[in-house]
Amino acid sequence: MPQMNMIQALTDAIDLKLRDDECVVTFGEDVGYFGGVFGVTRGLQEKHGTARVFDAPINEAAIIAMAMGLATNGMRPIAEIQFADYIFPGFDQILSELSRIRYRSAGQYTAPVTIRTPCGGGIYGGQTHSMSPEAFFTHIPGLVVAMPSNPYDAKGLLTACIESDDPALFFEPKRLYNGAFDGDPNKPQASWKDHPKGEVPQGHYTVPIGVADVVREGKDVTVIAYGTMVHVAQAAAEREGVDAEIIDLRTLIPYDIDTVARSVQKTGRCVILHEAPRTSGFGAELAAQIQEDCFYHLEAPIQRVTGWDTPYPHAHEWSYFPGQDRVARALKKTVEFA
Amino acid sequence: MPQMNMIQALTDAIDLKLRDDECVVTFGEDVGYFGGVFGVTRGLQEKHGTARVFDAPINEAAIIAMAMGLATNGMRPIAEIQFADYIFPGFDQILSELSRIRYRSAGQYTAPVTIRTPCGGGIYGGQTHSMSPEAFFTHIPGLVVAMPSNPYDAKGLLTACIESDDPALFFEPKRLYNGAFDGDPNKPQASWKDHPKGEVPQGHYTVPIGVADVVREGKDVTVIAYGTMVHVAQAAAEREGVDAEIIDLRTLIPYDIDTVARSVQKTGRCVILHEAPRTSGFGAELAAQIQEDCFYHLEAPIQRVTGWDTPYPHAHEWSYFPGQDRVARALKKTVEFA
Amino acid sequence: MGQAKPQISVPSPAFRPGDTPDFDKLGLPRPGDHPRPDILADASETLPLSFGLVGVLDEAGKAVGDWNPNLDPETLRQGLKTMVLTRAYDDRMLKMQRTKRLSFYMKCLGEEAVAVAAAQALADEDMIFPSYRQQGALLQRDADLVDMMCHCISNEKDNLLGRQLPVHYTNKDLNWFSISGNLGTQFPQAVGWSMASALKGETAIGASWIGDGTTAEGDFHGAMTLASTYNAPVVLNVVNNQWAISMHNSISGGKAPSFASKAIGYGIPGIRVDGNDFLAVYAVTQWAAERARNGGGATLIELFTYRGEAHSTSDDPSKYRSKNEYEAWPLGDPVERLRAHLIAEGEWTAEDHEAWEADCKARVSAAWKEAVSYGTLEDGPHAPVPTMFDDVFVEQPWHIRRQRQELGV
Amino acid sequence: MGQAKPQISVPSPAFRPGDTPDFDKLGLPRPGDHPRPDILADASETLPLSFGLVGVLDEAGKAVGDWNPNLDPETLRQGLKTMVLTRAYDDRMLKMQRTKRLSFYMKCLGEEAVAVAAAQALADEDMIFPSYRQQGALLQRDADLVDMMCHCISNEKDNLLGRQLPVHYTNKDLNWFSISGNLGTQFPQAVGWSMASALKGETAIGASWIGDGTTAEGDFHGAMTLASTYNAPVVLNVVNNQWAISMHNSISGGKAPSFASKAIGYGIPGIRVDGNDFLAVYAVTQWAAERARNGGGATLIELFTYRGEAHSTSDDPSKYRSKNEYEAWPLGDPVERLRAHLIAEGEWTAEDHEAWEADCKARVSAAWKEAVSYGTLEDGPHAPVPTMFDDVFVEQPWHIRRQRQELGV
Ligand SMILES: Cc1ncc(C[n+]2csc(CCOP(=O)(O)OP(=O)(O)O)c2C)c(N)n1
Ligand SMILES: Cc1ncc(C[n+]2csc(CCOP(=O)(O)OP(=O)(O)O)c2C)c(N)n1
Ligand SMILES: [Mg+2]
Ligand SMILES: [Mg+2]
Repeated sequence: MPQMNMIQALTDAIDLKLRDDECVVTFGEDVGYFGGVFGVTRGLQEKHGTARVFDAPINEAAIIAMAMGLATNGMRPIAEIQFADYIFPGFDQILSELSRIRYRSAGQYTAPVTIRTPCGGGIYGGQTHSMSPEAFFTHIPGLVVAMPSNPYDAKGLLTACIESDDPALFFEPKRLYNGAFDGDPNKPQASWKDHPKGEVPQGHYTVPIGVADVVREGKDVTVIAYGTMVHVAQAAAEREGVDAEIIDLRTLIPYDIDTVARSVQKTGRCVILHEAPRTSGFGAELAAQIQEDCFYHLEAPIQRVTGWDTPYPHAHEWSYFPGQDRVARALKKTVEFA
Repeated sequence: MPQMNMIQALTDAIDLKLRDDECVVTFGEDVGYFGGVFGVTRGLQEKHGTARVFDAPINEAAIIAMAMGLATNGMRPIAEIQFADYIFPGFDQILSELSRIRYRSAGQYTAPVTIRTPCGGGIYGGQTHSMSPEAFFTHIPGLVVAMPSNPYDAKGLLTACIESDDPALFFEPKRLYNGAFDGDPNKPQASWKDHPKGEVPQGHYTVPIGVADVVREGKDVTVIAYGTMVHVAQAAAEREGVDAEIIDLRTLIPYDIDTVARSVQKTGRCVILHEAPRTSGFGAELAAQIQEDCFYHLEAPIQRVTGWDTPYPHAHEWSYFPGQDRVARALKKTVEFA
Repeated sequence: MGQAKPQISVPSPAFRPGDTPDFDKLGLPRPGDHPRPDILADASETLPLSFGLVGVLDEAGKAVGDWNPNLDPETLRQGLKTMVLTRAYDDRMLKMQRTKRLSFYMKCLGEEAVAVAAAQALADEDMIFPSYRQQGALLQRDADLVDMMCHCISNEKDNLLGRQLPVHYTNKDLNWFSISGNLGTQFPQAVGWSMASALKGETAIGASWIGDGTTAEGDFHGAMTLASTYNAPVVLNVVNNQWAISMHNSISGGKAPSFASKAIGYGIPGIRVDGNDFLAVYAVTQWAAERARNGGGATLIELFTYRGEAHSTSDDPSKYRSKNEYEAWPLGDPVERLRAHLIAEGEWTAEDHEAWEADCKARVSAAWKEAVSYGTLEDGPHAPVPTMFDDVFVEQPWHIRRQRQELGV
Repeated sequence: MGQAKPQISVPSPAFRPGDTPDFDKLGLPRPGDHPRPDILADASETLPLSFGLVGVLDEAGKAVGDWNPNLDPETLRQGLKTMVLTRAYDDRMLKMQRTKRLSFYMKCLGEEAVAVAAAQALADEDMIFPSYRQQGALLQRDADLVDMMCHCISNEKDNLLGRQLPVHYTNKDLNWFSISGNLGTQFPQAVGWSMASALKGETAIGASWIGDGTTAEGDFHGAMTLASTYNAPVVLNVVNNQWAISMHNSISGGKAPSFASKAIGYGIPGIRVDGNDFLAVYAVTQWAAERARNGGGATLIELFTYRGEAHSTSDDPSKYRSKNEYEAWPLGDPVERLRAHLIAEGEWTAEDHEAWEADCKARVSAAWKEAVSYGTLEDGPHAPVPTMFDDVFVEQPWHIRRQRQELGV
């Protein structure tokens, strides 16, 4: 099976959809001739033409509105927002329009738009190239919200989002583009080459929306993570020798409550991880729902290990990023809680 | 002491600041000559002049950016966004700029801006005049977020926000402008006239940011609410004869964790109310933090009674709004949980 | 430079309550003055049109000049009839709102031509992305009165299942988009929609309307930028009815010589037209539609008119503008002007007009009776409560299903 | 209409990798062609300037025409020196980034005049709201090289406490605003800032810079609308360096005849100027500043130039544009052109220039040595970790204090 990094897996997913569905188009800032600042659409304009793959003016609201307009007229647009930090000029078009058009028109108009955007830290991007804004979108009814943690899921989940008739926010943890990252900045950059999830089947497949992946079975504590934090969780559990069950959520809305609740009811303990600031982050929703569904089983308070409630700093990146030490400490604390 | 409705109390607060602080200006759509679509700035342009109280173009991003520019040059602007539903074109200026300017400039520039905006349902406003978007702003580090539930608090809390050197989002539950509303649409519109919190002192006073108000003492369950839901909570508790301790949060960021935790540790049970959709609403943050701080004391899962995860409907307003029945049911369920 | 003084100013309208309006200073060009460029002319040729005012009907009610669309009488009669029907519909719905049968309403008095003539000049396949004030275009496309009313009173026959505020119509069968409460969002969407049409090799174009105040929104600039960059086949209309609720158009327009002139900086044709001149609105819309359909891209049209009534049922205009501005408006009334023209042409009589007015009243009353027979907002029946949870997603996910169960429906 | 076909198109630049650039088609007007309107002239008088190109330095290096600011040699020498220093600084910082001493860097090669001449024409009290490519203006205001470097390497002397990406300078002492990574947000903020200045009766004005690509953002329209409505004393600059990362300016500009012409639709003067002509940039900025200071309100200036290097250290321009475009650029190099002018005037010599270049190199090297002595991003020392939690709010609220404690600092 071919080995791909996450960028190649995403390119492959878009390439196949452009080939198989004439309604699919993709655009964004630097997406056309250049192929995107991270190269996710590289080569696609040459292959599929400027009418299918093109550059867009630097106006995120207009990019999303154009996507919605195209979608309500039969197209299936994939819009790239260059960095998740820059999606907010388009926030109103997402919240007031894209997420509601099916509802407010009672199904007469629908907008199957996929918005792809790189998110997350770990690249010294400072406060405007490191955000993880997923929580904002989980509070908007009508949006699918997904974030893969590896090339295999990236291709399958992006394909599922493109094919879904619901609008989808697809977050790409940019720190994982070229290799898995376990939160240790001192290690040399890993590669997806010899990683099992770097094995990406040729041709079409999907990873279903709403289904989590238990990446590590365990008895003592449930760890819920997505994106880069999945890898940090695995490394921290190994390091501490904690028998943790690690769930890669993959889809945030709608998330896989059955897998989550079953696991927490089994372990009785839960730690939630994300890069985003803690207050009103998606970890809050997970904790609130879990304490309700698993109240009888909980033997320790649910811990959240997250980014801090500050803008994402530059020099102090590794004091901000919820790395292995902080995750390990939370695991021990939770497992030992009595 | 003069009786005021919430509109008059807000007008009074702005009027006094305009009088006492020449750096204060206020503007927004229809705010000038007309005095705002809800009349909060009525009469103020005539009194203080067009240079202090003026209309603004219909561009919420520009209104907030103008406020930030004015503030970084020594002014203390109060910007009105006509409905909270329409704040999102300005979301980027709030999130990327207003909330971060102090941090990213290491304190060289600060923007003491207050953004006032009517929020909430109960007026048959449909999906674009009924939103309660407070949770979005609680996930943005650097913003004070406040919502009063009565005229007395409205004047004191708005004054505190204007005087604060932090940027503040001040949400005004429009259903409470003219009278308290306990969630029963069949009752005649109440008036603030004979309501104790309709007594508003003349002259300057503040309600401190970050301090909650225990509006009803009780032993059996803690109810955390803000805005309109404070009144619904009181009515529901009376109706069910539940000995509930009801906390009016008043400030969401930073919220009064001491009062909240003390109460929940006393009652061992907690119900959280808000009008906004449940998923990733502010109730999630409260529940997540409370289960952590009060784990040993909790005798029942924390319940959230909220708006549904749909756009705010028109005809089904009272099926959407978290009214007395739903609150009462949650209270009983929580108190009886064993 | 020491004594120099930067000064800011806040624009204010010429007249406020108490003033007697006098619009002579508007200095509007005479109808027939403007030449009509070729439909594929370079955008720069429209420079004079963007500062001027295209008109066809002169004071005497004659159709004059290059822009005369030379329409057959039947077409004009039909347009007049729709405008009169629109007015009758508005009157009735406003009354019903006053008696609390509607939660909210918005009239388009004085702006009927802006919507009706444009809809007539467009093809039925063209997608309309309206604001809340183009009900005339919906009626021009023969929307069913009862359906429109059922929406406005959110009863069990409301095609939007009671989800939307009154007047926020959606009607896909009539190629009418879903009206949003958020100003201006439809402008760039219309550009995207029209691009899809071109990409699919179809001939349908998009047309959108916003108000003068809404031009200040970022989405106006986004739409113009997209339309310019991609040469999108779309007609972008700005209805300058002088007011945005209580704000005069100078608050959003600032020192701009006109709203149409904003097109210049995008390399798009800009045309200002007398919005109360049915023939002129038809002619300019037709020009823009043909240009778009023939690969010429977008046009920005400013429809110069006046908002005859309150912004909506939520405001009282006597609080912020002088009483008889509408009467004093120099460009008259679109219905009266077309009526006079047809009568002058011998194609219509005062009796015809009265008869048609009576007919519209009757149809509207009958429709209302039928509409309320399917329920009202206050007393229902409404769409079944469980439908409140549908259409958020294609399939109801677990969390919404749980919430539905929590409500016990 | 059946056979009609709406067509969309996606603009593409004249040259891509492999092509030999030939800019004759630009058909630029000759320097000295344009008259200089009175500083309080009606905006409409600038119409030709918004489509044209103001220039002062001719091919022979002589200063010609109405717009010649007639500056004394010392001022010009000083400007030239700052441009040379800016180039030396950029060169050094880029090298240091290549050796991983910086996480990121952005040069302004070819655009030095745009920033330096403007800063010279403005008063020191005027607030600069820059993009990330006006380091020349910061140096023109005598910013300390070591301080600038300490920010770029986030060491313990970084005045931003390691919070910001390199080149995102803030310097209130020099009336230099805080640079945001978010494009265009500073444009409307600058308008608000300048309004406050006027409201307080002060003479300081605001000046802001964005790029050609950024004009597409809604904030551009917001800024222009505010400036027009309130007659704000602000100078709004669009640096048209032809590229936005890999996108040619035709993606954001579409069919627009120029970026300056966007001013017309706001009733604001628009002037396009040769951005590589130091004297022209000075003259136009001075005109706009005087206009603003004397109550004339805002001006939109398009600075027509070329981005000589990569967008940033994150991209390789040979992947998307033809190699020798910069060499082929018809408007030359701002440093060379001012140097030639001063030499022609007998106010500067080749030796002076070499000596100054050597001097700048030496100063930059010395500054770098000192800067790294205060630490580097990689090895520290940085600002103390606890400062990461400061300045989110005036006072640290409980939840942030708890988080700081959780981190154990
Ligand atoms: C984004 C947004 N901001 C504010 C409003 C509130 N609002 C509704 S209509 C209106 C005035 C619009 O004026 P104009 O664009 O001139 O249209 P008109 O009503 O005159 O037809 C305003 C401010 C809104 N609906 N959406
Ligand atoms: C809101 C936003 N969208 C996208 C980006 C990513 N980005 C950074 S620079 C740039 C290109 C800007 O081009 P231009 O405005 O021409 O300025 P130049 O770099 O040429 O000086 C882009 C797209 C951003 N920083 N902010
Ligand atoms: Mg209007
Ligand atoms: Mg550029």
